[in-house]
Amino acid sequence: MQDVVAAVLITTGTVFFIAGTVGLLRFPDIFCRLHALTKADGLGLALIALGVAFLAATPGAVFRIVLIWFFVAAASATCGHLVARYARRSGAGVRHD
Amino acid sequence: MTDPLVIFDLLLALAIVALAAASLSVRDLFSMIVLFIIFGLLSALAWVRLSAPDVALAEAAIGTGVTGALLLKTLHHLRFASGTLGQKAAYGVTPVAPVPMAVIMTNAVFCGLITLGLVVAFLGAPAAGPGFDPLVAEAMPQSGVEHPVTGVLLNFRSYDTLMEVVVLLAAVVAVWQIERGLSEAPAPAMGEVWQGFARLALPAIVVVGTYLLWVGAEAPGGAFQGGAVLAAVGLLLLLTRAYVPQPAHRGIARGAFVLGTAAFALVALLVASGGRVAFEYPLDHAKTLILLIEGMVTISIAVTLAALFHGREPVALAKGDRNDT
Amino acid sequence: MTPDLIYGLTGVAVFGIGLVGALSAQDRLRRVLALKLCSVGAGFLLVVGAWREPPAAPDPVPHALVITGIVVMVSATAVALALIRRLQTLEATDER
Amino acid sequence: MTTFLSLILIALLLSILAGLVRIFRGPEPAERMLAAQLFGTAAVAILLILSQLMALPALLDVAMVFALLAAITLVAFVVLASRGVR
Repeated sequence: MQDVVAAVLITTGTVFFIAGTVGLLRFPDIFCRLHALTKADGLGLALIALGVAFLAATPGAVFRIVLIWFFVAAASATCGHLVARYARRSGAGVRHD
Repeated sequence: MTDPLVIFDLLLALAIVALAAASLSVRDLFSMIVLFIIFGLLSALAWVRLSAPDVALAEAAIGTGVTGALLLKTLHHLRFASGTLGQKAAYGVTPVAPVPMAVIMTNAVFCGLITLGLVVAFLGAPAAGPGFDPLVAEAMPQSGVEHPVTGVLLNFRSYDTLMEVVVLLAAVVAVWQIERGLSEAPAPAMGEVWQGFARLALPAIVVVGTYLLWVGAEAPGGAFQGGAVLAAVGLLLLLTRAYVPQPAHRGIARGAFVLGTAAFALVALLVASGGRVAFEYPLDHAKTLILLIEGMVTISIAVTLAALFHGREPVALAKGDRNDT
Repeated sequence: MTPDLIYGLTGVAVFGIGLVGALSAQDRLRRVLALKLCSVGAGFLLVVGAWREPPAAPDPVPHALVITGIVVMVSATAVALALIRRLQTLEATDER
Repeated sequence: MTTFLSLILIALLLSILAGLVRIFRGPEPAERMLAAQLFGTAAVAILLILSQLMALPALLDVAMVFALLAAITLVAFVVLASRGVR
């Protein structure tokens, strides 16, 4: 049962990662791409982390996985914000496709 | 059916070779650095697949993280801070006559021959021959730690590690000779989101670095990886100019640079004065001594890497003689 | 096809690419980068030499050597990059 | 389960390799850096799965360091680049 739940979670997470890549490639300007990347990847990693946590039996491993997820979520949100600020100030945000 | 992991390995290997070639052939220097950073990340993944997590940690933290930041800083200097904003300065190209095609071809042929020789040597080498692992496994109970790599680094081959710390010291001495001056770049406006993140993340990174140092005795980790993670905090402080090096701080910095080497050498001398060979730690105190050395070396590495990133001795210069990055 | 064969050939290829790059690159930053590629290629070969078929543990001695190599390489890179920055500043003042 | 996890690994690797195209096409430096950010997050995911697959809990520490350094290179980029544009 646990295996099935983990498999479903990990598969869904991977789909989100692929969606993020498609967004990075197909969206027209930097703000759309940022939006695709940070949201899809954040959710994808969260689902994969949850799935791996289901598989990992030891409390220590689960604790570390939660820490990693928390750090990545905070860091990628902050980095996305910084990149967006930078793009707006440098005037890079115009649509160019 | 072949194991899907083999396909993963093949894909990863192809990607690594392609990224190496692409990072050298792409025209834009910024893309070159980004490709190189990704190349480093993928190499670290490959080393994980070869069950070498220690090496992957060191490569990710030092070989890619710190080196990537250094390259970005140098590129920024080449493009904006040199005063000439022409195409030549932007690409950092040495003004030389174009190399004749024949020379390039000869170079390529010779490099190809060398690489081919390496391939032949690699394929002809006895696969999985006897290594040092039985010797190390036999000696581990006497090392004072449980993790073999740490045992090798700080006990069986301590001379190497001592010299490595000396190399770092020599590098920072050289860099301080090459460039001096106070950097006068204005503090970047990072915004409130960053302030909140920094307040939370910087102490967390310090904890992670200390944890890596501590766990090195029984699992992958240790002084170099921990030091590099702590250096990352220094990098962030320097970048956001939360800390600006002052001439008055040079004494403390110098002390931190030599701390690792001094502690390492002092322990060796003390052990030697007790009628033993240097680095033949007494078994009862081996773990304490190794952790002591590692702690001091970690502080040294963290401060040295941050200073290498800053890349200049903070001295007040006479007017008209300064450069700022 | 075992990982050591795949990644050993990768290491040799990366080393070769770095060698060509170090000889033929025109700008300084790229040349430093090419030498870094060479060092990573050499690291690959050492790590491959240490690899044993799991569940056997790998040989720790080459791992320690590669870690030492990575730290030495970052020191060398930092000095080279400081020299490049200095050269650039000097050239810029010459042209003014 | 092993085969399933290996297939997931391949899918994740292919998805980040596709992201490489963005680095070549650019056109803004910020977008090239974004692709590197994607690499960082996906590499963390790959390491999480590998730690399960290879039964090496130590890989979780490696994943932590990966997450950290991806953030640092991005901050370095933003700070240095905005100094240049100003």
